[in-house]
Amino acid sequence: MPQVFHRSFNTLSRASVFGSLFILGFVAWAVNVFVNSSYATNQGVVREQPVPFSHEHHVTGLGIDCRYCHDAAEKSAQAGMPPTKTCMNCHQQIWTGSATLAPVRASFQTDQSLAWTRVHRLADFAYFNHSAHVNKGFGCSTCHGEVQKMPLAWQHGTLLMNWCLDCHRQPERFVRPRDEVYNMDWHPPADQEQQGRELVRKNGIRSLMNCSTCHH
Amino acid sequence: MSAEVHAETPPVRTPAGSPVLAPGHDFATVTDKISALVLTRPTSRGWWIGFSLSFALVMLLLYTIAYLLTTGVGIWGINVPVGWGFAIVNFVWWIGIGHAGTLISAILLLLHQQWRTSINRFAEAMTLFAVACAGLFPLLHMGRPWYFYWLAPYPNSMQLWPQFRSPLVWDVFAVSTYLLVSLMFWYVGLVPDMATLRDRSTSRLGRVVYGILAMGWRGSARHWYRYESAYGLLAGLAAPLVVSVHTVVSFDFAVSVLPGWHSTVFPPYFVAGAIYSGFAMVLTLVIPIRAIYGLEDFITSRHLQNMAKVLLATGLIVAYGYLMEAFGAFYSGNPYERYLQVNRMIGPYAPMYWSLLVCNVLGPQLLWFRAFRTNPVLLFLVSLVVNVGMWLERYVIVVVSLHRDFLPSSWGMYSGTVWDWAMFAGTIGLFLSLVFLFLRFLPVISIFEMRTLLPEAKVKEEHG
Amino acid sequence: MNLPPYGMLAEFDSATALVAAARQATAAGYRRVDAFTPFPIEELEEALAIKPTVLPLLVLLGGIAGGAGGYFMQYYASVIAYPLNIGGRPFHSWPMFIPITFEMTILVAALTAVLGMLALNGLPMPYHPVFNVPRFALASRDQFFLIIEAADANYDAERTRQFLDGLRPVNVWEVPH
Amino acid sequence: MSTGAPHWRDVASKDDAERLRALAETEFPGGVEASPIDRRRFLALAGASLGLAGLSGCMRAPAEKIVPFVHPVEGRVPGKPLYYATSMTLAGSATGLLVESYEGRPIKVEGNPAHPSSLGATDVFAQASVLGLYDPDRSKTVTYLGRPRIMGDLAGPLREALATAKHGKGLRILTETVGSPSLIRQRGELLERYPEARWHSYEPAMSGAASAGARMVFDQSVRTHYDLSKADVLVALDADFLGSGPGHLRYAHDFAARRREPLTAERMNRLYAVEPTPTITGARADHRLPVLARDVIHVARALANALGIGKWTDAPPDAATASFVQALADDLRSRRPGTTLVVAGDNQPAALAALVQAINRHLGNFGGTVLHTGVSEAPEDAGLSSLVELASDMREGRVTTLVNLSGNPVYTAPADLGFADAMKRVPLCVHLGLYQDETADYCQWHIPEAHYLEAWGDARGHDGTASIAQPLIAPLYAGKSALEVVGMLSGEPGRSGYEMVRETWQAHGSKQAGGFETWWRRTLHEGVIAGSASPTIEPRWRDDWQARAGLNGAAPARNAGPLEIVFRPDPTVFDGRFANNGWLQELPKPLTKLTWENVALISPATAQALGIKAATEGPHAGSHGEAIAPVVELTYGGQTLRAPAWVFPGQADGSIAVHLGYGRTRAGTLGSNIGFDANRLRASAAPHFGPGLDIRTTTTTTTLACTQLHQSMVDRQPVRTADLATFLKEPRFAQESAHTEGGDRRHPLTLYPDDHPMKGPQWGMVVDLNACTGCGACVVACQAENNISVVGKEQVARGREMHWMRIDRYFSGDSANPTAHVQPVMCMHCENAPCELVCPVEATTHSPDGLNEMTYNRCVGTRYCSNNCPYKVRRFNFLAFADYATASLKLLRNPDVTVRSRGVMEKCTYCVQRIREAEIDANNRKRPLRDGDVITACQAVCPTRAIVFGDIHDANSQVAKLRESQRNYGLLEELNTRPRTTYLASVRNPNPRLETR
Repeated sequence: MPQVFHRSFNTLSRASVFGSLFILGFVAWAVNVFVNSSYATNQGVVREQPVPFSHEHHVTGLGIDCRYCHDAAEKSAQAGMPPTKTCMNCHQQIWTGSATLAPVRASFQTDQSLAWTRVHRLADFAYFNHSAHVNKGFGCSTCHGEVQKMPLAWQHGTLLMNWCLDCHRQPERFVRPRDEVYNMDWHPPADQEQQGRELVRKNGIRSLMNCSTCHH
Repeated sequence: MSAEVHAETPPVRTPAGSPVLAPGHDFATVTDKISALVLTRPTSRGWWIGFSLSFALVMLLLYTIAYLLTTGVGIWGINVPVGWGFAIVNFVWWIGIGHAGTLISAILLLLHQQWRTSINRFAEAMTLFAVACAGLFPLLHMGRPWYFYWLAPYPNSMQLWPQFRSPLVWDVFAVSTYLLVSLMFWYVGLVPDMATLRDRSTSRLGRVVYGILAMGWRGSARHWYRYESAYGLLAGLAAPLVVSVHTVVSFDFAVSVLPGWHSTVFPPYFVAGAIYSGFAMVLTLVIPIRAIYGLEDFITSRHLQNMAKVLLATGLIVAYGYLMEAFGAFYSGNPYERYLQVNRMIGPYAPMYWSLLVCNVLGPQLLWFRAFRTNPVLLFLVSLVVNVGMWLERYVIVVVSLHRDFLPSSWGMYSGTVWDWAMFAGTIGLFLSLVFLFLRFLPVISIFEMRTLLPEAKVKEEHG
Repeated sequence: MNLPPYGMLAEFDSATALVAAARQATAAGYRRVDAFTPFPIEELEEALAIKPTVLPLLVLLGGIAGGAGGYFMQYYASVIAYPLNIGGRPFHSWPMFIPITFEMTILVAALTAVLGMLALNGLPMPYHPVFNVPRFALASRDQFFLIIEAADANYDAERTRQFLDGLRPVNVWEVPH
Repeated sequence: MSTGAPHWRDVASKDDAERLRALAETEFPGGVEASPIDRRRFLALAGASLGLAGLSGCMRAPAEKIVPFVHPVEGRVPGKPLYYATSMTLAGSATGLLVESYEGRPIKVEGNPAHPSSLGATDVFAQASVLGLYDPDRSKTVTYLGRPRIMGDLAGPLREALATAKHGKGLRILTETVGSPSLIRQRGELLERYPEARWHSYEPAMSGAASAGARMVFDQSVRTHYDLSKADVLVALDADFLGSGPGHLRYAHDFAARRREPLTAERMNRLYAVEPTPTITGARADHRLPVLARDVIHVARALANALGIGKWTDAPPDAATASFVQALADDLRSRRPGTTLVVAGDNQPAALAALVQAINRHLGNFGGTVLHTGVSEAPEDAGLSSLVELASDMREGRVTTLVNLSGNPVYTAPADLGFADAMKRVPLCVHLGLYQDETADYCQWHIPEAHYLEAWGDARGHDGTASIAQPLIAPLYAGKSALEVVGMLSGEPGRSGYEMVRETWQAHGSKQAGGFETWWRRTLHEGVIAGSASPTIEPRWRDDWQARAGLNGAAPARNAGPLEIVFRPDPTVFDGRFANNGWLQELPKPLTKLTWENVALISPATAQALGIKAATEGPHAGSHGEAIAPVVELTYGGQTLRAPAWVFPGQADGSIAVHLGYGRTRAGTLGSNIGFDANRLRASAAPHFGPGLDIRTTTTTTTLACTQLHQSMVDRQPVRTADLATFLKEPRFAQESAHTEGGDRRHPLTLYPDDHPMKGPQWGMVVDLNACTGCGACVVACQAENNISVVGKEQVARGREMHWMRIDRYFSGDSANPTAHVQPVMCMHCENAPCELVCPVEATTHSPDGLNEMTYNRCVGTRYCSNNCPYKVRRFNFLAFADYATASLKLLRNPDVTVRSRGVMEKCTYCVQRIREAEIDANNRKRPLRDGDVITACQAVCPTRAIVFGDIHDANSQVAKLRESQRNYGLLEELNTRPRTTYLASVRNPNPRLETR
């Protein structure tokens, strides 16, 4: 008796044909979501620190300039992490008794460095130079986000290659006047496109899209 | 309708004479004999032994691959200057073998060569298995195989694409296209026979499995009509594809600047070589199987003879290719090309070069003699020689060209390590295992096409 | 279950008989007629007045789409999306885009051919009423079947059975749904 | 140094240095792995799965720590390297250095342009010394009988040993050549305090023949050095002044300066070499005469005769030698006084040195090309004799305390001294050394020595110029310097090397403007003590010089005689002290191109006579990588050992040369038990060469790792060369020989529209083959700058060495005495790069400024690019070659260069990290890039300035000018690859009277 399958199998078999397509599509979508997820990129992940240092308080509250602590940003590839001494410049006078600052004082007395947790970890094979960007008019907030609103620092961008390329393709969309670089509240003006093109010309900014700009 | 059809003269004869189907068969016997191989014939001890041996080699393959992935391609003999070794040699060898099937099915179909019918199913299967083996190598010869997908175009967070000027990317497209098309060609051909097996099968499981594969084929005239049309179109598409695939493979070499690679003769001579090795492998497999499964009725001496002739013809083309290479080298006046040819002939790898010529050029000359074409054993031996010869050819092309290129300072030597051989043997095991499974579970010969060869298949019109 | 029957099925023992039967059926004005054979039989096309298929057209379109798509993909990647200087070659080095364009043409065309054929044939269809007839199993061996579907305007269980009997078949059954 | 004006600082105070050390141990900035996970495993297993999971490049790494300072360090800008001036002493002579320090880790050595012995260049040893600093096999603690101790434990035994021995009777100090003024001062103080004590010194690879010879002809001890810039004709009598010995960098520079652009008949000098075994100098010579080592003096006598100095009635030399000598003599005579120079080799007897002084005097070279200075602090050591004396004293039990300062006599002493056994009779042996080496084995006490980058010191260059050696980092393993140990002996243990060095220079410094401190800081900053070069003198000539040199009377008749053996320091591991340095072991020996091994060099004729096959005739003929060499048995002075025979064109017939420095047993993981120990054949009587070698063939063979076995250029001309006459006739000979089928640089052959606008500077390089000596310093410099892996002998033998640049060596002409050609080859950065075209994933691409970029992290490792590279300059990580495991080696890495993982292709990048750094620096300073802002590692180190790099589109740049040179040609230009690296053809200057080779 040749009838092997039940009626319903027709529907089933046709469904499975399309179903497989949907499954493939779903997998692709899921992978994409994962790659860009904060789990994979650490974007927006708030990091525990030995001392709960609040940029919000020090920048917005006290109006301290970025360069007071990250003093190498204009000179070097690294922006620089402040030595304990920098903290103590003020905290020898204020909050001298505060418990939260105990590790800082300890470090200063025992000469043992504080071990901060890195917030922005670029892959080892990608080279980023702060001075190159800062001196050409790319502001801190462009990459680091609104640090002045971060009680504990977190990573603003995805640090994925396309995140870098977005700006490298069209610097004019992100560049700002030199004197605005450290202004955390700067927002692109209405005519950014046109102003940007002007700045790109003035600061001799090149759209560097070749590999060895960042990989060597 | 030719007069010949009216005459009641089974067996069926093709214009050329000797039969493509032995006398005394009708629809029922053809159907039953072939489907019996799969459905009723008990699994012989021979099959088990053969399969276990090949499967042992598959285990070796898996072990080698595991070691390769954890340690690196450094376990092979490759070096600078010889950056490609066994991996690419084997790749080209296998992919070449993988050309016979689709060629037989597609081109011979378009040429209305009836004798193809009884061997195409088998040749196509062999093609698929060979391509599967071939596919392993380009993948595993990479330094970081886990990034193989970077060769495929897909939107990614690096905003990077494959480098479409690289022949390796062409390879990816050519080989995967070839694999897919051959697979479809093979499967489409199988569908009606799946239906036959479904209807013949005595076990529930058999009926369900073959039933699913048959997709509910019921032999409706309308279906047959579209089926024929699709099959014809596929053949039409596959024919140029076959030619293109090995052309693209030859580009891997021809596009480079290397003496011995940088040559315009490569595409045609690679394609010929591919068909050559493909037919050789078909013979190597068909002759024993035909004997073991008693298929002499379906795969007749006629088939062997025709394949032997194709072998001879392509062999001559390949020989011409060698000749042109040598001629070009000396004619070009290019010192590097000239040195390469001399180095092939008297350099450290000279023995390989000469044995390749013996295998590929002298070997097939025996087929001028009818005796060799008609005697399965001798033909089998010749086909083996050709298989070896074609492997050597690829070895000479890949290794000998690389080991001495432009600057004498960086000249080097290459020899395969035990892992190179393990990998090669492993893929042979994989190939054979698949063949054994195929023999066991699928009809080796296209049943419905065999039916069409029977005289009863011809509709007798009353008022013709 | 009491669905109306699917149609009336007749079994013949030769292709010649089947073709003749098919001719008469169509001549008798039956339209929803189909034949089942173990191998393709050209003559049935005109015997059953089968309309020419659109498959070749689909395949042509598929091929064109594949080729164009393949070429554009390469053009987009190397000229628009991320142009890079590769060995001093032009961004749009069209001669080197040909192989992939060709392969893509073949691939898409072939896919259209196969999927198109299945779709037009309404496959996969593992269940079909005709399978309810036990001897239908021989349709994939050596027997030839002709069916007149109940959906046919002229279908009438009695008259159709008589008509089919008149064609000297081996058997005739009414095929339940 | 691409960071603009380098700002060098001294690491002033101890605690500062301490902090640097702490830092070096704790902090792993930017480029280096922080996580302890073993990346080998990680890549191997997780890599596969993670990769497949589609996480392209964004693997989730454990949170990293940032560990800033507590107190800011003066002058430190995070992420910017600092450069400190110091100097390295080898065999008593110093080379001034500038060392790049990144976050307190010295990672790269450059020459100090202000130092006369360097002029900005360094040799291979200095380049590799930074690896020596981080060598994980260094001894890490004081040991007594092999068990760990602390310095304090040693003080006691030492004190009583010194107390019992009155006036230091029985106290012996053994050092190598002492060049440090401070140490010499310490020696003085010590001997003052212990008058009975004796100070021996022994330099295994040197003989001090030069000074001994000088003492024969002058009435005072003098130091002799040369001014090659003035020399039109140079004669090297078994002297390798371009390749080794004090001042060789300077000499090479001055020599090459006369052969670089603009190349005219007037400027071009001529070099004759007479030597038993090929040297770098011999390879550069316009005329080379291979003779037995023992016959060199005969050639010199013949020359003296021909010049009419001596009146010796020697047996006439053979025809070839005679005509050579005659032509040479005429050439010399025809020149103005003071424009010629004859140099005697250090391995030759003092008599030759004396005779050569006489010849130079006769040619009026004194004060011109030959300069004499007074010997600074103390009399030069007397070669081997001092060691022989010590050995016998030990045997006779006259030694109660032996302090080995940084030497390794147990290994290096000639076999017949039985030094090791003699040491067993010494009650108290103390050893100061970088390693627990052979000598440490025979000493109860071992003190880890401070590497020169860890210790304070001072030294003098070849011309007597003094320099301060300052530490770059606090001792990693609490090592002590020789200074400090001697200080301990003289009863002032507390004193640091820092104090002692300052003390030495107190007097000198205080006299300078601004007082001592100002002078001190300036000196440390400059690295050189201004005006400290010894003044040249005119020592009085002794008329009885012939007698004193034993040159009276006729020489013994020259017979072909028995085979002779010649001992030479190894070109890459020297006397064995660098045996554990992977960079030096893997650096191909300049002429043989062998690695990881020493061999017995035999001339083709002799080999044939002895029935010895050449490795190049083996199954792998003409391959690079594995060489199968026959093993022979060498018997000399009663000692026998087995050595691989290497048939070598240019080796003198009848002379077998072996190199010292191998066959060590306690060198460390890399250096132990490779090669054979030639010292076991050495006789104290004739430590450098001698007749009577017996050689026996054996049936065994051995596998050597050779990076270039093929010796001829076959039918090609990678190296283009002509003699001066031809060059003057057809200056463009090099370009004519390039058959570039129709196209040229300005009108390239192409069908393509050029849609690649060249933006910014266009980088290019020119290598002057007329200047290059093939010393190999560039290869090591490249390795140091670019974190290039060491792969080991087995992998080199499989043709997998990783050097981004190599120096090709070819021979042409008569195999008995061929012409050698050398050619540095690195990535050519082709404008039509074949490699780029075939890469499937855009891992190698072309940048707008003309670089052939290699993006490691994109590479999937198909190796297609390497196959398609006509120059074969690409290198592949076939296995996990990079060492991710060893902590101390992480400190060595250059943070600006990615460490390449397994399965990735790599190659010369034109030091792109330096280019980018310079560009950014110029931008930050708001000025355009200037010629010379970017100096590649190979260019910086080159003593002969053979490598020039820059913007080829800037008409005023040096490189652009050189590309216009008549001698300029591109390698394999006919392939239309349009290489950015081009070469200047070499031009030789043979004496027309001698048939050119």
